Parts: sequence; C-alpha cells; structure tokens
Amino acid sequence: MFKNLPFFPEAASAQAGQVDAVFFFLVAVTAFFSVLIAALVTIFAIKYKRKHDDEIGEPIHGSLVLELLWTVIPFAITMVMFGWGAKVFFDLTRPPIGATEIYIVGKQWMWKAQHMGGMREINELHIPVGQPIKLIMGSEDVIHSFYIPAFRVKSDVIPGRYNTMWFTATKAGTYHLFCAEYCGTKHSGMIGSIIAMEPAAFEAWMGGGKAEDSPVAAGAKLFQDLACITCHRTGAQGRGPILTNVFGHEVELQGGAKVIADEAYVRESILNPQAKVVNGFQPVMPTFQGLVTEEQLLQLIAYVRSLSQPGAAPAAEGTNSATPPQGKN
Amino acid sequence: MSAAHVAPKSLYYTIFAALLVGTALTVGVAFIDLGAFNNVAMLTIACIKALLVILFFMHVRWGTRLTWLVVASGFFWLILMFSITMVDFSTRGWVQGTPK
Amino acid sequence: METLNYLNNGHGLASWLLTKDHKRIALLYLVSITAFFGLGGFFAMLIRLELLTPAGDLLTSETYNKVFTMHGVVMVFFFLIPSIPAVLGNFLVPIMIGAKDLAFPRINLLSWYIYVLGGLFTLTAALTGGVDTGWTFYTPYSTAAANSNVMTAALGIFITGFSSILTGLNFIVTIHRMRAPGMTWFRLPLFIWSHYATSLVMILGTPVIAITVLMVAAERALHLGIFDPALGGDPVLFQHLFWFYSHPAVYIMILPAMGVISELVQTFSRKNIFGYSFVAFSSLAIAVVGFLVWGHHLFVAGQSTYAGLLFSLLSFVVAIPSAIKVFNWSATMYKGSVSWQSPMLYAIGFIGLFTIGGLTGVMLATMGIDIHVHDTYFVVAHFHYIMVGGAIMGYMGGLHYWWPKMTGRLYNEPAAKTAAFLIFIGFNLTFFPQFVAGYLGMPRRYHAYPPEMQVWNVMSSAGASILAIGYALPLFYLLWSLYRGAAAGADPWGAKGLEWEIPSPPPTENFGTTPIITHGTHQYAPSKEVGIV
Amino acid sequence: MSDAHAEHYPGPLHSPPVKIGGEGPAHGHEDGHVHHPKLQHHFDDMAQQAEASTLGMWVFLVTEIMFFGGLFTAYLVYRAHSPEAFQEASAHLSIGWGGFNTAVLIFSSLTMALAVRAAQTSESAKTQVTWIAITMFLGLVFLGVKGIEYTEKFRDHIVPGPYFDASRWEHPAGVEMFYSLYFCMTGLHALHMIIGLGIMTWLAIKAWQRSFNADYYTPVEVAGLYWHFVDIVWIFLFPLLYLIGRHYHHG
Repeated sequence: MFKNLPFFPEAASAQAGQVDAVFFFLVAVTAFFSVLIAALVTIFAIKYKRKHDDEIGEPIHGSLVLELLWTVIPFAITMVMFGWGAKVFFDLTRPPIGATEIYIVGKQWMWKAQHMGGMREINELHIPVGQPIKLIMGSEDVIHSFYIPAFRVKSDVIPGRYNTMWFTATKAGTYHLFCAEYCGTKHSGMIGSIIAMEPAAFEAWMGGGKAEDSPVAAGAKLFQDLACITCHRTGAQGRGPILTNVFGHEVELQGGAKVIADEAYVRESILNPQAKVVNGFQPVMPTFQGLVTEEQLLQLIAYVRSLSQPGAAPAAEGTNSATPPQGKN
Repeated sequence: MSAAHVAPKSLYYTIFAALLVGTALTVGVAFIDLGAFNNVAMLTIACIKALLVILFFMHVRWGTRLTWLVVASGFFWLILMFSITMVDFSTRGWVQGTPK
Repeated sequence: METLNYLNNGHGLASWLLTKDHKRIALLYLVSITAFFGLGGFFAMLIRLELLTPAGDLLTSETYNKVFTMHGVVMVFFFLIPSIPAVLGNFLVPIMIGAKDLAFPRINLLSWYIYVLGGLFTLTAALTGGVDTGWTFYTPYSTAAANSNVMTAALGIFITGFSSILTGLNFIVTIHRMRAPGMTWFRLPLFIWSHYATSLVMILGTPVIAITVLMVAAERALHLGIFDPALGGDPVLFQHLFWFYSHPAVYIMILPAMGVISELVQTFSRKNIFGYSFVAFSSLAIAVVGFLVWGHHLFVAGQSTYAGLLFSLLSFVVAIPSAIKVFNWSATMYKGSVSWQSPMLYAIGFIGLFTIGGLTGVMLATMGIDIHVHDTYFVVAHFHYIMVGGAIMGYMGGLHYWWPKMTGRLYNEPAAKTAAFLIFIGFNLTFFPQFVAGYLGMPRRYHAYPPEMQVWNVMSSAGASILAIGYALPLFYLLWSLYRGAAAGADPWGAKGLEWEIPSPPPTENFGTTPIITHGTHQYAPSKEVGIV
Repeated sequence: MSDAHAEHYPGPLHSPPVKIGGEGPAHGHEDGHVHHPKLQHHFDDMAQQAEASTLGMWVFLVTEIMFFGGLFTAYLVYRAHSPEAFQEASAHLSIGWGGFNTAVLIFSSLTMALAVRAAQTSESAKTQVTWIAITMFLGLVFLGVKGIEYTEKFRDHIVPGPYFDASRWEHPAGVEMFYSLYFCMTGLHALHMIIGLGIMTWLAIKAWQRSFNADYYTPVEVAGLYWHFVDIVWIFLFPLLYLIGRHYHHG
C-alpha cells in the first residue's frame, strides 16, 4: 500500500532550494532545543526523583546570568532566522524584469489560465523550464490561494485586486496545484497540474494556440466592442485620455496627486472610473462594473499595456501617436 | 467613598461652556479649506473635548494612578491597532514588480 | 460529622443555577466545557475517519466542511478559551489571593449564562444545517457565498465573547482590589500573574472580534458593504481585525496553562520557581507583544511586504518570553525533589510539547518558510501542539492537581498515570505526522487529498483513536472518585500555597477571617542564591 | 529581582503564612462594628467596594474603546483609500442636525455630572431624580433627531444595499462604503444610548427610593461613566462623519 514513503516534497523550482535551506536550518535549531529541553527535564526527573515523602528541593531562587544567557542567545538566533527568512521572502515575491507573464483567474472551483500567446487552460498550467514565469492573478468570487508545493510558492488570490507570484521551474514534470485558501464546498477539488516542459516542447505546445486569441488581441476587440474607442481618441470627441505610452508611467490626477499606471490602476479606472480622474479630463466615464468579467478585465489590461511597449501598434484608428500622452482615464 | 472629591458646580458649568465652544470651533474650522490641516484641527479639538470630559465629568482628574493607567492603556491599544493596521495599508505596492 | 463546605452548603438545582459562589460557578463551567469538549472531539473523530482514505468517501464535501468548521468553533470559543480561566481560574483566583470571592459575583454568574446562551446559538447553527465557513469566517466567502447559518454562528461567537470579557474584567478588578493584606504583587502565585496577563488579552482583544463578526452579520443581513470588494472594501481588512483578536486569543489559551505549569513544577519539585520575576514578567510580555504580531497570518494574503517584515520581526520577539519560561521550568526541577505523580507527568509533557509547538511557530514566523507551509497541515500540526499539547495538557494537569481541592476526594493514581501516558503518545502520533504531510504540501481543510499522503493521515487517525481513549479515561476515574475516592485532606501533595491551607473542599467563604500574608507561595526551605549572580 | 520575596521568609519550613480564624467557615463579619447595608459580604469596607465598581466600569469602558475601535479602524482604512468619496458623502449629512445633537449630548453629560454630584452631596431624592430625568430627556431628543436623519436617508435611497441610488453620486462605490460605516457607527452608538436609557430608568427608580447619598452612590457614579463614554464616542463621530466634506467641490 505505501510502497514509497514520501518524506520530503520534490524540489522543482529555482526557489525551492532557498526555502528548503532556511527550513533545514530551523529544523536543526528546533531539534537541538527540543532534545535539549527534553533531555534536561528527563534527567532532572530521574536524577532528582523524590526519595522519601518529607524530602524537599534545594531552595534556589534564580540566576541573573543564566536568565540573560537564555534571553540573549535565543534572541540572537531568531534574528538570524528573521533576516534569512525575510531575504528569501523578498526573493520569492519580487519578479525579475522580463519574466513571462500568464494571467490566472480563480473561481469556485477552478483555475483558469491565459497565456500571452493565446492558449487558455483550465486546472492545468503549461510552463517552460528555465524561464522565469510571473503570474498575475485575480478572483471572480471569494479568496483562493494558488499553491505549487514542488515550487514552494503560494499566493492568495483576492477578489477586487491583483496579486502576483513568480517562479522558475528547473525540472520537467507534472506537479500538484492546490487551492490553499478555503473557498467553499469543493475547495479540495480546486486542484490541478503544473506541467513543466522543456522549452522546445513548450514552444510546440504553444504553437497550438491562435494569435488572435491572445489577451492583447482579445482586449483590442473588447476596446472596440465596449465603445472605449469613442472617447479614448484624439479630436473633438476625445473626451478621455489617449492610452498610448501610459502603462507603467506616472499619471497626474485631478488635484495634483500622481499614480503609476499599473494593473491595479487600470482595473480601478475601468470599474470605478471616478476614483482617480486624470488631470484635465471630466469625470464622465461610466462604470463597467458588472459588464466585464475578470478575464475580460485582464484582456483589456493586456491591451492597454501593449500600447506602451516598443513598436506598439497604434491604439486604434483615429489616434495620432504624435500627440503627447496625457494620461488616461 | 465619602472621601471622594466633590467638584464645585461652577467647574462643571465651565467645562460645559468649553465643550460648546469646542463644538462651534470644529464646525467653523470645517468650513475653511486648510487642506490636510483640516483633519489635524478637527481631531485636536475632538481630543481636547474628550479629555475635558474624561478629566472632569468622569473624575479622572481626582482618580487613582490605576484609573489613569487603565484609561491610558485603552487609548494606547486603540492607537496600536490603528497604526499597525495602517502599516499594511500605507505600504501596499511598495515591492510590486515593476512593469517593463 | 460532615463539616460545612461550598458543596454541601445548599442543595437543589436552584442553589447551583442561582449561585454567586465562584467555586460553584467554576463547577458549572467545568460541566459545560466538558460537554463542548465532547462535542468538539466528536467532530474531530469524524474528520480523522474521513481522512483515513484519500478519496472523500465517508462524508460529502459539504458535510465535511461543516464538521471541521464546528470542530474549530466549538473547540476554540467554547472549550479552549474558557477552559482554564473559567474553571480553574474561577475556582482559584480568589482563594490564591486570600479573597472571599471575585469582585463581582453576580457578573461572574452572568458570564456563565452568557456563555451558555452563546453555546445554544452555535448549537442551533449546527443542528439547523451547519456552517461551512471554517472557524475563521473569512470574507467574502462568509458574507457572500456561505449559507445563512453564518448569522446564527456569528451571533453565538459575539455573545460568548462577552462571557470572556466579563471573566477577564472580574479577574483584573479582583487581582487589583481584593488581595489580602500582605499579598504584594511579588508574592502572588505565578498562576495569578498568568491569569492577570490573560485577562488583559481578554478585555483588549475580545471586543474587536465582537465588532468584526457584527460587521460580517451586518453585511449579510443589512447589505452594508464593509468588506465588499465591489464598494472598494478590502477582505484583507477583515483578516486584520479577525487576527487582531484571534492571534492574542492563542495566548488566552496558553498563558493560563503556563500558570498551571508553574504551579505544578514548583509543587512536584518541592521547590520555588527559578527566576520568579522573569517568569512573572514574561507573562505580561507575552500578553503585550502578542498583540503586535497578528499579521504573520497574512504573509501570503496580499498584505504589504513591509508590514509582513514588521510582523515577522515582532513574532520572533514574542517567542523569547516563552523560551524564558521553558528554561526556568526546567531549571526549577534541578536539585528538586521531583515527584512522578500524574499532574507532574502532564507538566513534563507540556514542557516538551510546548517546546516543539513554540519552535514550529518560529518556523511559521519565518517569512521564507511560511510562504510554503501557510494553510497546510504544517500549520494545523503547529497549533495543535500549542493548543492540545500545550493548553489541554496544562488544563488536564491543573484539573488533576486541584481535583482533590475542588472535590475533597483523591482519584485513582495508576489510572491517572495511564491516561497521561495515553494522551502523550496518542497526541504525538496524531499530530507529528501532520508536520510531514504539511511540508509535503497537503493543504488544510481538504476533504480529499492526493493518495501519496495517505500514510501520514493513517498514522494521524490511529493516534487520534489512542488520544480519544486517553481523554475518555479521566471521565471515569474522576467521576468514580466522587463516590469512592479517599478523603483528600487539606494538602494531599505537600504543596505550599493559600489554597492548600484551607479545607478540601473549601468552605463557602474560603477564609474564616482575612488571612495576613507574610511571604510568597512555594517556600519549601530558606532560600539561597545560586553561585553566580 | 529573583529574591523579591526572600527577605520575607519567616524561618521555619511549615509555618502557616496565614492566620485562619478558629470559628469556622460561616459568616465572617462578626467582628463588632456595624456594616453599611449595601456592603456585600466579600468586601472589607465600602471604600473597597466602590473602588472595585468604578475600576470595573473603567475596564469595561476600555473594552468599549476597542469595540468601537474596530469600526474606527475600518473608517480610517477606507477614508485613506477614497478620500474624495468620503467628502462627497459627508457633504450630504446635515450639519445642523449633527451639531444640534452634539450640543444635546454635551448638555446631557453636564446634567449627568450634576446628577452624580447630587448623589455625592446627599441632595434630596427629588433633585437627584430631576437631573437624571433631564439627562434621559436629552438622550431621547438625541435619538429622535437620529430617527429623523435615518428617515431622510431611507427616503433619499442612500442606505447601502439593493435600494441604494448610485446615479446621484460621482463616487457611488465609496459613498456606499461611507454610508455602510455611517450606519454601523451611528447605529452602534444609538444602541449604546438606548442601553444607557435603560440603566438611567433603573437609576431614577433607585434614586426616587432614596438609595443614594454621600455614603453610597456607586451606581450613579458608574452609570455616569458609561453615559460620558457614549458622549465621547459622539465627540469623535461628529467631526469624522459630518464635517469632512464641508469644502467639497463638485468636480
């Protein structure tokens, strides 16, 4: 029944080694102190076992030196743990520039993934080995948590915002994907597979997708269908800011405050347009809350973002790319 | 108990007047645009008013050191809850990966 | 001729249900928390039975989710939090400081009724369809998705919270205002120090969970939208408010147990504690710093990284006073006269298990590790080491230690030793495998799990059945002692403390005249310093 | 430090550190002098009993601070997140009603303080009851005004939930959040007022029965602490809810 006794999880990402190293250090400290205390207590219990009913212990009130020792030494050890653990955490939460991005949407009870190349998957995620992958994740309903034990990474997926995580797979193979935050009846069924492939195999797999299905293309289509284009353009009808070269740059708002136009900002501007209006524009944009799904939001963001990339296609017909970007709404 | 301090009525009337003045002042300040200073002024006045009530109407002015300690710890914990929660909300997004 | 004591001073149901005697109220609590412990244990057995096999084949997913929710709610709010304070604390706090009762006897009785009322709400929620949110009630699942019994359960927790607040309030006022002449702060038994610290947490933390569950209820019932993302609400704010109480609540469970262990180690080593003031102040330090660490539950929840850093740092700081206590307990046994009676077995078990529980807590405070083990069985194992291996071991040890005082009877010692061993072995077999399963990546609250993790779950379930026998045994020999146990006498252990100088069971007024205290407890011999100072 | 109690060690090992009277468990108060009828059996004297009660109320008020604190934390977080929406929503509240109610509550705090003083100085039952009755009347006025304000909110569909009218606001989401908090905070405050009125009713009856005088007025004192606390909460609610949008300009 239990042919191979699994004792330690497979380590299949560049990060796993880092996490395991801190873990081993802490296991060693834990084992040392647990054994030390257990040994002291056992030895004292045996050595000083009561010999007769009237026996009393030797009255010792304490020792300042000992108290200081067992305050300072554990404190010093924990500070090492803190520093090391925090460093690993920072490495695990800061994606490198240029990581391949994949959009993830969690909903009760499945994981949906959208590759930039157009492939879409449910409860499966194909990734290339050796390439840093950054996941941008949102939820359609309640809080979920994207967890790949073999990669030692996890991040909650929260409705109303985007969380990111990143990893670099080092070994081809199929790994568990779990939802780690309790999300309702079929929580334990919200599982899937991470399929790490050699780059060549991955390219072949990606070749199965069509470019017009890419999030950027889908977002461009939505930009037309939802009539965003009627305002976000130059000319008299251009009541909204032009979106070329906006993403990733600073935007000046009414009242002089400034924000970086990132995923969260674009999302907020679509769902709650009056929240942060760009300086020089009227707050006339209607909300799209309830009109676009989480996946469509991600597509729109992908499109807005593509307008800021070198060699980006013009935003839409009617846009004069020579116009200096004024921000967006 | 019978040894407890009995404050003169005139003191209570003075505190009452001060509280009314404070209220009028808060309302007045609210109509002047002082930017962020509006909040500071408003909360300062509110804190002074609360302090007057605590010290005189609630007799803490004549209370034991323990009473002072209990009152102070209540507000201390409140501020602790505010400030540590805000550590999260005010530093969100500082370590997001920068979009290229 | 039977002397008058608190047990035979008045008969009939009304003399119990309307009593204002802290000792009788302690027994009312003892009976009710034992009932809830049985209920919570029943849910635990269902969980362990279901997890014997990887497939979810015993219960439906929905039932399983309700079962672990009720297990958590019942055990946390209706057993662990009231256990030591409301039973042992209620009985002993006035006696240990030389008072006739708590400062507010009527409020004390009221707190028990409030507790029962809250319990009835929760039972109603369980019986009329159950709640499936987990004991953490995370939004937006609890406000938007889960079934409507959330309201009933939330109200149950809200109500029970006030019972906890009133108990804490009573203890604080009693310890400040009711100490006998000569009972200075540094002569107080350490049990009192730890209950004082516990009470601080109860009064400062509990109101926050009360208002938080009230906001969840308002969001469900009145459609107010405080945590609703559509209105710009933040579900993470709920987690902040929830853990602002619920992390310190862990200290409500463990601090009284630490107080019990301090008493046990001294009595059964016939020695005063090593480093009294360090042990006393470490309780306060845990209570205060314990309020600043709640965000370590939110490392992967989208909390800002810098807030995470702060919370991680403070979490390591709170580990230090716990370490100080463990070292001082061990040092107290050095050159003692160590008795192996059953309460001491629990104390020794506590020290070992709490060390493991505490150190695995340090692992979880390490951000780099937590990102992997958060919300896995590693966390489940860790907090059971603290709550079961710590708090319940302390409770069992204390119950055995003071049982002769409470009832005037001695229980069967071999049976008690057997139970202590069974609990220790059963506990470790149940929860140690969960550390391994957790690091392997088994998420908590999973109804079905990958087959390769079965071996650890089978071990865990096997351990649970031993644990169940261990917990069932005391029910028999303790009840048996009530009828057949030998008379205990005032001080069956040769212990030093005010409670051992009055008859067992104590008279209703505790003390005929107010005692005058001349020195601290557990003075078995004239003191002398250890060589190096 | 660790030898804090060593110096008090009396010497012989088993010397009992307490002197327990020989007369047995029952009735500890047979030591001669007359006790106040309101003295409970487990207190030594009235001073200890009064100190315990006021300390108990203060500790309870600390829990109340934390209770409201949860809501204030939510307010702080969301106001920092959407300041404009909060200003827009606040501008809709009636500063007249709010200011009037503030004055009413402050006045009631004064009359409450005078009620306590009347008991402290053993004034006549009539005087005591009068101050308590005026305090209660002011409390009712406050609740009445609150009722008028709530009615307006229902009429104008600015109560959060399915009937919330989003169309009239520039920042509907933030405004709805503001009003969620507004109803939670003022509702909870009003609930405390209602509980306070219940306590005051009991107090008035007791005062009418001449229960309170310079030797025993703890219930009035303790109820007063509670009443003043509820006033303090409003002292903060008024500027935070009513006054933040006064110079808000529609964009």
